[in-house]
Amino acid sequence: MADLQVNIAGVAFQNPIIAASGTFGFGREYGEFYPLSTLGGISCKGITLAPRPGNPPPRIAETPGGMLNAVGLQNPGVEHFIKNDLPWLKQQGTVIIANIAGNTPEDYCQMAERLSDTDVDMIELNISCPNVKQGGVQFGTSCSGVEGITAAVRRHCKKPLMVKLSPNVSDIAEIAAAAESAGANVISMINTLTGMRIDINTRRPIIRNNTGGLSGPALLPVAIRMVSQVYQRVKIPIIGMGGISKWQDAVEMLLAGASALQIGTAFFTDPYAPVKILDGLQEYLDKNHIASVTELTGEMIPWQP
Amino acid sequence: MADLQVNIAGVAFQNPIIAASGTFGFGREYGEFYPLSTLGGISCKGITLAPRPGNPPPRIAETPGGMLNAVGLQNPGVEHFIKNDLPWLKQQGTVIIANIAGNTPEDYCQMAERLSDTDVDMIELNISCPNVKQGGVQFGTSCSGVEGITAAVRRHCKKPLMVKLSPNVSDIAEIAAAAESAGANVISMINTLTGMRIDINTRRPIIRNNTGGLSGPALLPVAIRMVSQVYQRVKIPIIGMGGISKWQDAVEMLLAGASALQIGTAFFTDPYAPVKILDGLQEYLDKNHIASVTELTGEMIPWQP
Amino acid sequence: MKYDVMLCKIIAKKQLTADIFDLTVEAGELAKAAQPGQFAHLYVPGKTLRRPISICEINRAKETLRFVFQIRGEGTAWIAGACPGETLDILAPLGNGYSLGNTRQKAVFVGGGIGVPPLLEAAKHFGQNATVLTGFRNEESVILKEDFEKNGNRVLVATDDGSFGYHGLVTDLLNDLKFDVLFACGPSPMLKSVCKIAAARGVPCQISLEERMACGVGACLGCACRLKKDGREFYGHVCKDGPVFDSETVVWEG
Amino acid sequence: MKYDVMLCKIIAKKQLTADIFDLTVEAGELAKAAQPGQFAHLYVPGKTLRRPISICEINRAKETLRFVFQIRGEGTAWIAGACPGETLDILAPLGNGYSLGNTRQKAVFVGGGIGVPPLLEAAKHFGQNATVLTGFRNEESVILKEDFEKNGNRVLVATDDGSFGYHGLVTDLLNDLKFDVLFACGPSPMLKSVCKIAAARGVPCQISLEERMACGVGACLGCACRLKKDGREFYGHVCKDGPVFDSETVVWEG
Ligand SMILES: Cc1cc2nc3c(=O)[nH]c(=O)nc-3n(C[C@H](O)[C@H](O)[C@H](O)COP(=O)(O)OP(=O)(O)OC[C@H]3O[C@@H](n4cnc5c(N)ncnc54)[C@H](O)[C@@H]3O)c2cc1C
Ligand SMILES: Cc1cc2nc3c(=O)[nH]c(=O)nc-3n(C[C@H](O)[C@H](O)[C@H](O)COP(=O)(O)OP(=O)(O)OC[C@H]3O[C@@H](n4cnc5c(N)ncnc54)[C@H](O)[C@@H]3O)c2cc1C
Ligand SMILES: Cc1cc2nc3c(=O)[nH]c(=O)nc-3n(C[C@H](O)[C@H](O)[C@H](O)COP(=O)(O)O)c2cc1C
Ligand SMILES: Cc1cc2nc3c(=O)[nH]c(=O)nc-3n(C[C@H](O)[C@H](O)[C@H](O)COP(=O)(O)O)c2cc1C
Ligand code: FES
Ligand code: FES
Repeated sequence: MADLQVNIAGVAFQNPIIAASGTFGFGREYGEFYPLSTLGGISCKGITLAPRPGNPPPRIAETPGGMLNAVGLQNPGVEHFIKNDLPWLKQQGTVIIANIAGNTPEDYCQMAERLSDTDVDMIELNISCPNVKQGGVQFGTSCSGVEGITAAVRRHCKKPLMVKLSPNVSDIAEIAAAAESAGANVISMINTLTGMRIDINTRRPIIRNNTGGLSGPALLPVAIRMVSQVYQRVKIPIIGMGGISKWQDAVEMLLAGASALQIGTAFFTDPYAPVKILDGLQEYLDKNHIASVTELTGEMIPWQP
Repeated sequence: MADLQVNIAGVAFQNPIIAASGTFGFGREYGEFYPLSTLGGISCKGITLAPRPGNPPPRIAETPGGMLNAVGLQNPGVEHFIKNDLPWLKQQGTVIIANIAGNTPEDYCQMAERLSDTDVDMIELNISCPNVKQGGVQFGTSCSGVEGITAAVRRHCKKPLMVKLSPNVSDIAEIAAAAESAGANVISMINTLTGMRIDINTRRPIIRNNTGGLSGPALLPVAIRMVSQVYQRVKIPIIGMGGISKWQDAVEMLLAGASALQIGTAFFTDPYAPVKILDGLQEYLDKNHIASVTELTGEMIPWQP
Repeated sequence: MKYDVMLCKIIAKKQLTADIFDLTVEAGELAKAAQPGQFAHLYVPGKTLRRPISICEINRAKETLRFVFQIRGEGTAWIAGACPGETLDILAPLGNGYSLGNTRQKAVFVGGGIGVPPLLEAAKHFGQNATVLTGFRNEESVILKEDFEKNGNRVLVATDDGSFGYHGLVTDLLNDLKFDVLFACGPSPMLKSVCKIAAARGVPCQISLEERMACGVGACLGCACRLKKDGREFYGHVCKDGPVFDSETVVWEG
Repeated sequence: MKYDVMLCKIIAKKQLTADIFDLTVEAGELAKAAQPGQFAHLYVPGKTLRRPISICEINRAKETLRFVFQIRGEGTAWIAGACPGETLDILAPLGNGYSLGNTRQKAVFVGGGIGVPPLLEAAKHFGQNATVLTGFRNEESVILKEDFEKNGNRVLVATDDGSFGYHGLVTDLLNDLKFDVLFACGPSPMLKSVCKIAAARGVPCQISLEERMACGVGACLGCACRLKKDGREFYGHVCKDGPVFDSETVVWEG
């Protein structure tokens, strides 16, 4: 049997399938379907320094092959997470990643510092949330923004630091290079692409926030392209995501350059998606006599012009 | 019966449904299904100064809810178009838009000048093709690039000038504003979003060009969002496109801010798509006692924060 | 098991009105675990999001669930096209249903349109102690009257155009009734007015809400609804905290 | 009518091998207009792109078309799941088929695997003047032998593992034959080798190509293939200029 383990920035994952932030809460709900140790890791719902109420409803709209969301980072705050969720999560036998967002660089630094003294395995810097007024994506769409915040957080963070990129940019490789040069250990990508749907009867945007973030299968080709671009540019590992719903998509994302994967929207369509993806991945590796999943990363063979 | 006519930059369209460039050739193939006068207009396959062979195959890949293409502007050149296609097209009873692309600003200017002496009704500046090495999207992703080329072509162009925008940018409203200030009469948007698919057996990108442009329903929410952003920024009319496949999508795009629409990929799924969209639009207007399709443009009611 | 995904065979299908369908599926453990007022999340091929549909009836012995739903778009149209013998991919039972409390109390159920089906299973438990008030657009859209009557419930119908039963709002029918507890499901204006009446009469009232959903289990925080507790307002979630809420906890917009 | 879209009722369905299916549909005008070697573009619900499938047999009197296809992915799997009585949304007939020329000439047809079905209708016209060479992986994957024989064609089969007929490449079978004209369809290496043999023997040869398609009618320029004419190379299009090409016009990569 092929080896599914991956090691990313010194953190050992039993397999490369990680729950994507915001789609899996703090794990309890999907823990009803299978032990959370089934997963390589969990990126927890994005947390902020103070609790946040989130955006008014509706927060969800369906789109062809995908969906929009504008949850707006509803969360109980970092202290509540550390006290009420982290201890339970750490008992589940999987890697725990804290996904953090802030209004100011200081917020990010303060949270990174606080979380450095806890049991979390990794910190994911969410500078790509399109659904909040302040912070979020504003830090993530310019090289200087990304470099500044990454460098600042780096100084306060004792855990491996992952920076999560937004696809709402002209040149994502440049942004990734900025994160790398500022000390990021891992890139995670992609967050959602900003979109809108309108109710043709009420003439109102379906989402109360007017716009929301596009996720799901529709996003896959954009994510694959961007991961491939970034893989060619940076040396640090990439955790790839965006529209993965089948094991074939997972293989594609690995070939494009990802060392591990996150899946999000796929949980909504089928809570058992990670189990099916892992089974398919295992079978694919065994059938093709590939000893370790790590042998797939970046093994796409580009066409020469 | 509600009035479907629209007038854009002085050009009268009998209805707002226009065939999108590159998906409809020079009209002959789809003319087998229905008279081309069924359509409000036709944006012809992108043409260049000299004939272009296009990219090697495969040029097409399917994606969830959409497709990638990298045709690479295969076309017989502007002179061939003027001599062999335009005369026939002008007899079809619909508005004819020439879509032009070039390697250099001079190419664009020369073509605009040449076409100004012909019967084409409008010129669409394609500065957003992601599938060619030179020209194309390189002019379309920075404000200075868009402003420069639009202003240059404006000086050589006696026809209404439409500038077609790329979605592969951080802030599309800014780009649209640059086109407007440089003298564009119309904005058309959006072109395709760059994407990639990989064949997991051969490990090769499915598209020979490695990347291709994403079109089809998957793109719709991104297109709606971008049209809405641009509508709030510029005063010139917008021709909206990107993933429209049903009359409901058409209504949504109009409400977001479009004055007319282009449909592309929908032809591939169903050659009769424009007929069905027009029927649905007519029925929607009549049922809601809306006298003219122009009354929909930009009538979305955004939620106040 | 709290909830799970199961491929459920359709064993009966009926069309109730022009656009309302009635499906019964074999649901094994899901049926055994289900409570009145809970809902199921139905997979539709090709759609990213499942469709939430309330459980209309539960048969624990036969291990079946019944759903009554209206065609509103592509998803519900696809479900309506499914035939007996085929299977549906169902995630259930989800959310918190109605807390029935003492079923010897006088209960009134108020349902509007497609809000009527979610009340059936709960009303069953009250038998003759339940009066069911249902409101519809017109005679053609009246549904489930006999089903409630089979439970021993007393049923009063109101229609907007007077073509069947009382001519007017279903909530008008509350005026002449005495009751200990209220249960309601239907369009927002109706629910709002039911809550007002309940508050005025000091009667406990439970209402079932709808919101656009993604996960259906409480993980994505997508299905927010404004709630209040101890004077503090916050966003709860229809799929996990509801879909049934105590009327006092709900904050109405506008 | 050159081509059109039609909802075609499936009137017969057979499974030929583990993954190859055989469908016959009522196709009215489309069947009447169809020529051997042309193809149809089949709509698959939820998919943006249609699936190109060659026309295997044409019955002008009954106005039916027959398709034989292999499950390769989600699209063909869906088509394989369609049942008699159901309809398929078909755009046809498309492209240029085989130019049969004088059907009293000695013709040899060479087909590899799922490249065999597109030859059936053309071979029919040659009756006893046609020798059909078909190559398969093994005995289990042999298809359409009796169908060709019913046309009066002489059929020779080769298998990769020797489990049926000749043990080896189907193209080896050409060595012992004399013929005036060649028709072929199958995987690229086979076609390449057929073209070589045709050139060496100075025999006209027509081959059917595949390429990923979008429109299917020649409008999108998606299905490019490298061609040469008068010494000049250019990109032609499989859907409009083909799928059948004179072997001399095709440029092989590598
Ligand atoms: C807890 C709950 C219980 C429900 N019970 C029933 C029931 O018993 N019978 C019944 O007929 N309907 C019920 N509904 C409403 C039903 O979910 C929608 O009518 C259905 O989702 C529409 O899907 P569609 O694809 O047909 O429509 P579309 O408009 O095409 O759907 C597009 C998207 O919007 C969502 N959506 C649209 N309308 C609603 C809505 N009213 N509520 C939530 N999401 C919506 C869909 O789920 C989908 O994600 C319930 C909704 C909720 C939240
Ligand atoms: C002119 C022509 C005639 C054909 N005739 C037959 C036939 O008679 N019988 C038969 O079994 N097959 C035939 N094929 C191949 C058939 O079109 C593919 O097997 C089918 O499109 C695969 O679709 P899928 O969804 O099952 O696979 P997927 O791999 O999921 O398809 C993904 C995308 O790739 C395209 N694609 C994948 N493989 C091919 C291919 N080989 N050629 C073209 N597009 C492809 C699909 O159309 C779709 O757009 C023909 C192809 C062409 C071009
Ligand atoms: C409902 C929802 C909530 C999300 N919340 C967060 C979040 O809090 N932090 C974050 O970094 N990403 C968030 N995301 C983005 C996802 O983590 C992921 O980047 C995106 O959904 C693309 O992956 P997918 O297509 O597999 O869902 C959210 C996505 C969804 C659908
Ligand atoms: C096969 C193909 C070829 C295209 N060629 C061109 C082109 O030559 N010039 C251009 O401006 N846009 C071209 N486009 C982009 C379309 O005009 C349109 O902007 C895009 O497809 C989005 O619309 P849709 O989703 O309705 O297809 C092409 C698109 C496709 C699918
Ligand atoms: S739908 Fe995900 S929390 Fe309710
Ligand atoms: S598929 Fe469009 S030109 Fe052939």
